[in-house]
Amino acid sequence: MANVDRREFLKLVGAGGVGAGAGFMLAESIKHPVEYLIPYPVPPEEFSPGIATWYNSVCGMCPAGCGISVRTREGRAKKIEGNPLHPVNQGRLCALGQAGLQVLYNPDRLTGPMIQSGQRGDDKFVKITWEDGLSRTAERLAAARRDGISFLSQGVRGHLAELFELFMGELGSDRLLHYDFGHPHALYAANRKFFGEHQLPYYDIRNTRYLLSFGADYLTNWLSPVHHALGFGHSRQGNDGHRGRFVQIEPKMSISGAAADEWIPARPGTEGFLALGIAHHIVADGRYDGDDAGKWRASLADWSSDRVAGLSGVSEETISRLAREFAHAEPALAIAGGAAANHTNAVDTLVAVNALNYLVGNIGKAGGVVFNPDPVTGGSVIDRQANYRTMQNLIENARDGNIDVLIVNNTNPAFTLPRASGFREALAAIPTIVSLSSFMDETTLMADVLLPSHTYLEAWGDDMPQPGVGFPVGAISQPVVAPLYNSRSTGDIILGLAGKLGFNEAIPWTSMEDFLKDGWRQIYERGRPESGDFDAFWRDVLVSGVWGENARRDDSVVIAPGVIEGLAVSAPQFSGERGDYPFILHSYLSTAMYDGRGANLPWMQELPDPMTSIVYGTWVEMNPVTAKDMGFRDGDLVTVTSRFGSIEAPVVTFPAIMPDVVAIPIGQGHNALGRYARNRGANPIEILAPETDSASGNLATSATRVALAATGRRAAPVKTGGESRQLGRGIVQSTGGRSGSPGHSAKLNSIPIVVESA
Amino acid sequence: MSIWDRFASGWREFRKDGYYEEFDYAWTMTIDLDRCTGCGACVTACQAENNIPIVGEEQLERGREMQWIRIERYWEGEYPNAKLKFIPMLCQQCDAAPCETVCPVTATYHNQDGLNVQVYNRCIGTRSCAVYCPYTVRYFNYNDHHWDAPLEQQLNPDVTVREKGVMEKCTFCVQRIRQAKDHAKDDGRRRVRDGEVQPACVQTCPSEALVFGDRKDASSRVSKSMSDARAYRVLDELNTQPSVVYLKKVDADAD
Amino acid sequence: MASNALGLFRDPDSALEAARRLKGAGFARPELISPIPVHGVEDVLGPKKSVIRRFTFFGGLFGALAGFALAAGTAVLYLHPTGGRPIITIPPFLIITYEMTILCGILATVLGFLISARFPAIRERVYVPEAGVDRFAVTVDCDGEERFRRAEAILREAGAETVRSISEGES
Amino acid sequence: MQTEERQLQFTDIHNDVVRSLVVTGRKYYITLGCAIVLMLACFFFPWFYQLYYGIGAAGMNSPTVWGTYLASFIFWIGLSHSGTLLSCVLHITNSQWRKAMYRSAEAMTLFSLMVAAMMVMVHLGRPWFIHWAVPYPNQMGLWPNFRSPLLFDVMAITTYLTGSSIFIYMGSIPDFAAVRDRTAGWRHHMYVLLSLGWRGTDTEWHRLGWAYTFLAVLIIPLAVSVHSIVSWDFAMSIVPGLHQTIFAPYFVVGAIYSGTAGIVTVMFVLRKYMNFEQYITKLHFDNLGKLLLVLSLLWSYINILELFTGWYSGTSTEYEQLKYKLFGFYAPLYWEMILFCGVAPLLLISNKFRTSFVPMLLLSIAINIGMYTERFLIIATTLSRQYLPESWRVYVPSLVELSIIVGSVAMFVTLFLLFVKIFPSVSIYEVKETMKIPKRKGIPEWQATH
Repeated sequence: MANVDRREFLKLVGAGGVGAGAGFMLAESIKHPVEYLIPYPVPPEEFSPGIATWYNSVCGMCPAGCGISVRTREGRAKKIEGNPLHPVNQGRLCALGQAGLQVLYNPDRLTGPMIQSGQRGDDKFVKITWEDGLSRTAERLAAARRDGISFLSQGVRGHLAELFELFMGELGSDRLLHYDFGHPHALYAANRKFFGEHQLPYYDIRNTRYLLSFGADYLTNWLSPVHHALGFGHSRQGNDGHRGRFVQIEPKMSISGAAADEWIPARPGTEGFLALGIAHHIVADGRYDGDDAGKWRASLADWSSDRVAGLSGVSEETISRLAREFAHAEPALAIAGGAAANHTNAVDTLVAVNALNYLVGNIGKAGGVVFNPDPVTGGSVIDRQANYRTMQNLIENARDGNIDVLIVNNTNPAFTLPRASGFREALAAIPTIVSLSSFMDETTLMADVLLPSHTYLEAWGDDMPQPGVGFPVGAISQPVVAPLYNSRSTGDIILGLAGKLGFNEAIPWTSMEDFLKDGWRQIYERGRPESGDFDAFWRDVLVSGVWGENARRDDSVVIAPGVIEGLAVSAPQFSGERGDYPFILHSYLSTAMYDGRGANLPWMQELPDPMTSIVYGTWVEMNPVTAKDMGFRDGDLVTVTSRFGSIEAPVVTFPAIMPDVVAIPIGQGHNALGRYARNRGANPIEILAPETDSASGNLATSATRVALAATGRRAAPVKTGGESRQLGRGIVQSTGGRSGSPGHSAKLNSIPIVVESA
Repeated sequence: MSIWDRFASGWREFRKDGYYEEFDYAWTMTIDLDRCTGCGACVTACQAENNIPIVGEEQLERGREMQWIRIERYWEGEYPNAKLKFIPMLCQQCDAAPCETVCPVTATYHNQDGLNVQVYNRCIGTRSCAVYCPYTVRYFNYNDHHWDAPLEQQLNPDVTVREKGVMEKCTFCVQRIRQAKDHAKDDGRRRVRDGEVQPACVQTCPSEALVFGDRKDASSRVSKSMSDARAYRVLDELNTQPSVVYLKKVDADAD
Repeated sequence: MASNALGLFRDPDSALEAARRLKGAGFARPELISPIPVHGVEDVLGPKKSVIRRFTFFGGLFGALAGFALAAGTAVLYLHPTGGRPIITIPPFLIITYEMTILCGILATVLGFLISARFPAIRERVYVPEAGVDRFAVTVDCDGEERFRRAEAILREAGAETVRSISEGES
Repeated sequence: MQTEERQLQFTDIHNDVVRSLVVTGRKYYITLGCAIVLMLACFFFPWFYQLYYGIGAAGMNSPTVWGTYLASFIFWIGLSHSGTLLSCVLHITNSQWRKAMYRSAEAMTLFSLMVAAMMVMVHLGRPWFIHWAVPYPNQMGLWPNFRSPLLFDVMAITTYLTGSSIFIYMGSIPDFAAVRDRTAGWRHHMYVLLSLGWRGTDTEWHRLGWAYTFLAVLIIPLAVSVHSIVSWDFAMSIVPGLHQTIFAPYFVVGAIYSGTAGIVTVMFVLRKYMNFEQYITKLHFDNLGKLLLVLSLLWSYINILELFTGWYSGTSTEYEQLKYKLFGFYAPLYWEMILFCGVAPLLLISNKFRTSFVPMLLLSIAINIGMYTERFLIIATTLSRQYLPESWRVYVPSLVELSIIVGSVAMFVTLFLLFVKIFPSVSIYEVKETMKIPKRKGIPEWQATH
């Protein structure tokens, strides 16, 4: 029950066929756009000055993998919009995605290969040629021990991931890691544990009537925000007759919490108990009548709501009401993420939440949990995803001098790993660090060789969104403008290195484009081609920007053995004594900057935080009452101290946060990454305790206790908003209960996917 | 046609109130507050489409933000029953716009699409329109803005870059409307098809809270959603007759 | 060449007295030159009608019409619908009309003054600087020696300190 | 009617005034120099900087897009008000005590109007296009918007400027003539031109009298309309706190109030530094004092009324507005205004106070400070509390703004100093009229009756 059903979707793909040749003709049209206002003395025929050309591609700003259509004029990218044909975002796009243009045109991009000329970290580099850079790197690689080579990449999927596999395979090292701060390790682990599922399922928010979200900020950064927002909108007003109900359980109100009908603060880390409590109710009330009901009743016996109420601080009535509503509503869906998935008991919690879904029988149903088939390619990436434990392992190896060469690709652990992990120190122990990053970020600052890669708008690539939308989807990302600088696409760099190292028989390709084409030829073949022409297929995929296949999973529910018996949630562990560190630190991915990658984009810096309207900078959200008790006023600069360090940020009183929780957005506090990001705000990750969730090895980012101390200074954050109360002026009006509004499910778009050409 | 004929015909025709309500289009936007999540995608989309300058921290600190569409947020209640409600605020394209009457040089007036247009080249910067606008959605260029190279390559060639001393505001992406009309003309159509044109904010809104269209066309989506029981206008009591219609947020637990 | 008899007096009454007598003696209208407006001139030399009021009135009238024409007329010629108001918007246009009325009224008054008082003076006329300070002068133009002596006599009799003969052209 | 210690003769006033024009002491040049330097340094330099940088040089923000520039504009317009207006009223009511002071009062009108016009230029975002506010045929197919209160301003102020300059000029023609006869060289030529060949014949006096009266009659309603229109710039908006019917009378009263205070100040200065002790006397201060007292009471009444309507409306917008004005960020300024314009003037009840010069001077200055504050508050408090609370923001004037305020005063002083050297700053012939007119023995003094 995905958002786009097969017929509709294939129709869309077909529709994309109009005006074939977008990416195809691109090869000729790639010129350097800077010299002339209309940079084509002899323009290629599909370019007519003054007429926009749209290219479909894939958004590279976050792991959601939305399809984008980029509007170009005279060879320059002007606007990014969602690709209406792409089932994930269906023409829509988030703020971060919009800002992709400022990644492309960022004034602080690395303009060509360089080598470290001074000490590491003091930002002294000299330009070299690609030839030079590649051969240097190749030498080091050749000289390195086989497993002394580590490749640390941002989470990539599709054929680029496969290329990495091949390359590392040839090098004979198994240290290929994909590292993303926000990667939902616990979620994967929980699903593996509960369903024995390798892939994440598709959470069908669109068709659900009741969403119970345990801390998952599904509208901002959880899995696939834009897709969820689409679903949210539709569930709210899209279905005639009834309106979906949304309940958010989290210690600090997130955007999803604000959007929800009900926001329930529960003690951090006790979400799992709550889930079990609700499950207990459902079973106890006999709402579940599966043949294994007995087993459930047994294992849930000691999670009576009074006990859970005591643990979680949520009243019994609320728990029982939630249980009733959840069981009543059909379909109902429970999801968990964010803080709930970042405690030391995360996996237990998520398993318990899965249990809820199981008990209301929404598995494989519309508006429930729909299993995804394996992605067409690059599925193995999931096992390569580095969690905190893996990184720790890498760090130890580095310290022990087992790592000779580290290749970093556009990921920034120096920023997204806690100080306590000792990553920066470990880097010092690595003889050679090669960075493929397009920006001078904290990690790249430590690198010896810089081989800057293209931004996603200049490079060839493809992407198979994970979690998918219930059926295999692939999208090709094509260059929409000529490369601005002397950079190369990651794929080409790898291929270049492979060439230098003489892996020619295993990796014969000379360009990422060829590699990609070969890869897609296989996809084309498995699709039992009607039209026997690959090039036509290739063009169509390029033009429509997306490819899909009607292969679905059967909806038979497989629940891993022993799960029901083993159902239990351990108490969350916190680093630091309550006495010394009275507050629990709730650090969350910022709306604008995600995990900090958006900090160098002026648009994102100036996008007011929706909840506080703050721009530029970091702040500490506190409950007004607590702040009053501690004598803090808005704008007082305080030091937030954990056992592992301290940062400074101004206090912002926030009406919807638990009294013993302080929240700090992640994303600021860079000491590199260009003029817009540098020396601005503070980075809460730095002071996180290295607590992990034993079951998934995931960093328990919400498991740190902190203490607040006044500095006596004031540093009121810059806000765009003034008074935030309506004073009875009826600006935001609301109507009670059921509104008989005729919904309108929107499928329209204003983007002509037409290339003005013959 | 002599000046006197013009005068005579003009006199006959234009003595009556609001005569220009008989214009070709009446572009309208509805904003479903029950769908709006406050994510801010519309804000960035607008910045990208309309060459809205990067103001910089120092200027923002002095209260000179430039966001033709902004997300206003209003808290209700206290912990633990605190509620946060978002409302996107943009130029309401009022039919009885206070800002229009006050401009001494007619730099802002009503065009034949029922749009409240701002003529940057004509503006002399009295800023009175901003004072008269009850929605405070007019933004003034307090200084010349610049883009660090090569950021300026992103600038939309269909939209001007405003100089210092000029007032600016949301235009409903008039450049897109023009384009759509040209397309329609090329296809030999008299009118623009519903949904053929969307402002950047509407186009990108992830939860599809924004709907745009011509309310003169009764079958258009915007007309339908205007007829929704939840439809209301902000500060309606001022009788500015906005072309932006909001749909009330649904408070599920109230009635 | 016409010559004038001019008598200087210390006080306005004597001057008026002199003027009255001159008039009685059949001299063409004598002229009184004084540092301040002397009251009661009318009863001596007969009332004066001023045309200025007409200037003011018609000027104002013209201004009113012109003002409304300016506002309403051009509003129709240059169509700039604003704020849902009708193109011919009476109340604000009345304000324009009002201002224009006064403006033209003032200008017309000035014009009237200049014309009726024959300003600015092109050719030089009979004048004595003392009359600008604290003396009151009475002039009457008299052609011929004998008529001058007659006037002089009357002036002296009325108490003139000095009597001069001034011919137009010097001053 | 003036100090009795010595019988003044026509020649005295004559000589005094002429001396005030031709004999120029060192003190004068020093003052003038300082004024000009101050004007250049504090007005033109910051202004040129602002032209280069943009209005951002000032402290305004969104939504408080108006600031001290407009406040100064209203202030100067207001100051311009009692000059000509007062002089006209007194001329028509034919009161004697006016005659010694009205010339300089009118001059005040003229120059404060000029400064006000400058403030408009400073206020504009793109002053180099100000001519677009003037209706002139053009190829752009564009035309000023006659529905705009700002354009009413343009019309009204143009008219007012024309009117009052003509009025002051026409009143001085006889004096120009008088001075003409006593000067030589370039001054002589200048006055020859200015006096249009005035002789002082009975006809000329008669015509002048009529024209002058007509002008007075025309200018009184004009002056009233001018400040009403200025008030409509605000009152015609729908901003809570501005959208009030009382605004027109409020502004007019305020204008005359500050203007009268201004006259007191100027009188004092003239009296002291141009040695017009005999002509500008206690009497003038006494009468002006009475006038001030009445005006201050009127002013206070309207203020109370304003608060009341705000409170009585009961709407959130007006109510917040009110609270903000009384207790908000700008509250200290508000109370300062009340003190200076509402409370302090009550001293004028005592004759002794009215007839003592220095206290009157101080009071008049205090009143004008208070009135400036009023104008500032009218803008700042309302605009920073608009309809949407989310857009609320406080506005603090920048250095540039403050310096331009100082500079504008300097500009006014400069103009005035130049004026006193060109125009007879005390009307010679009208003072003469008030003097004892030489009489012929045995004739009833029917002159004395007027």
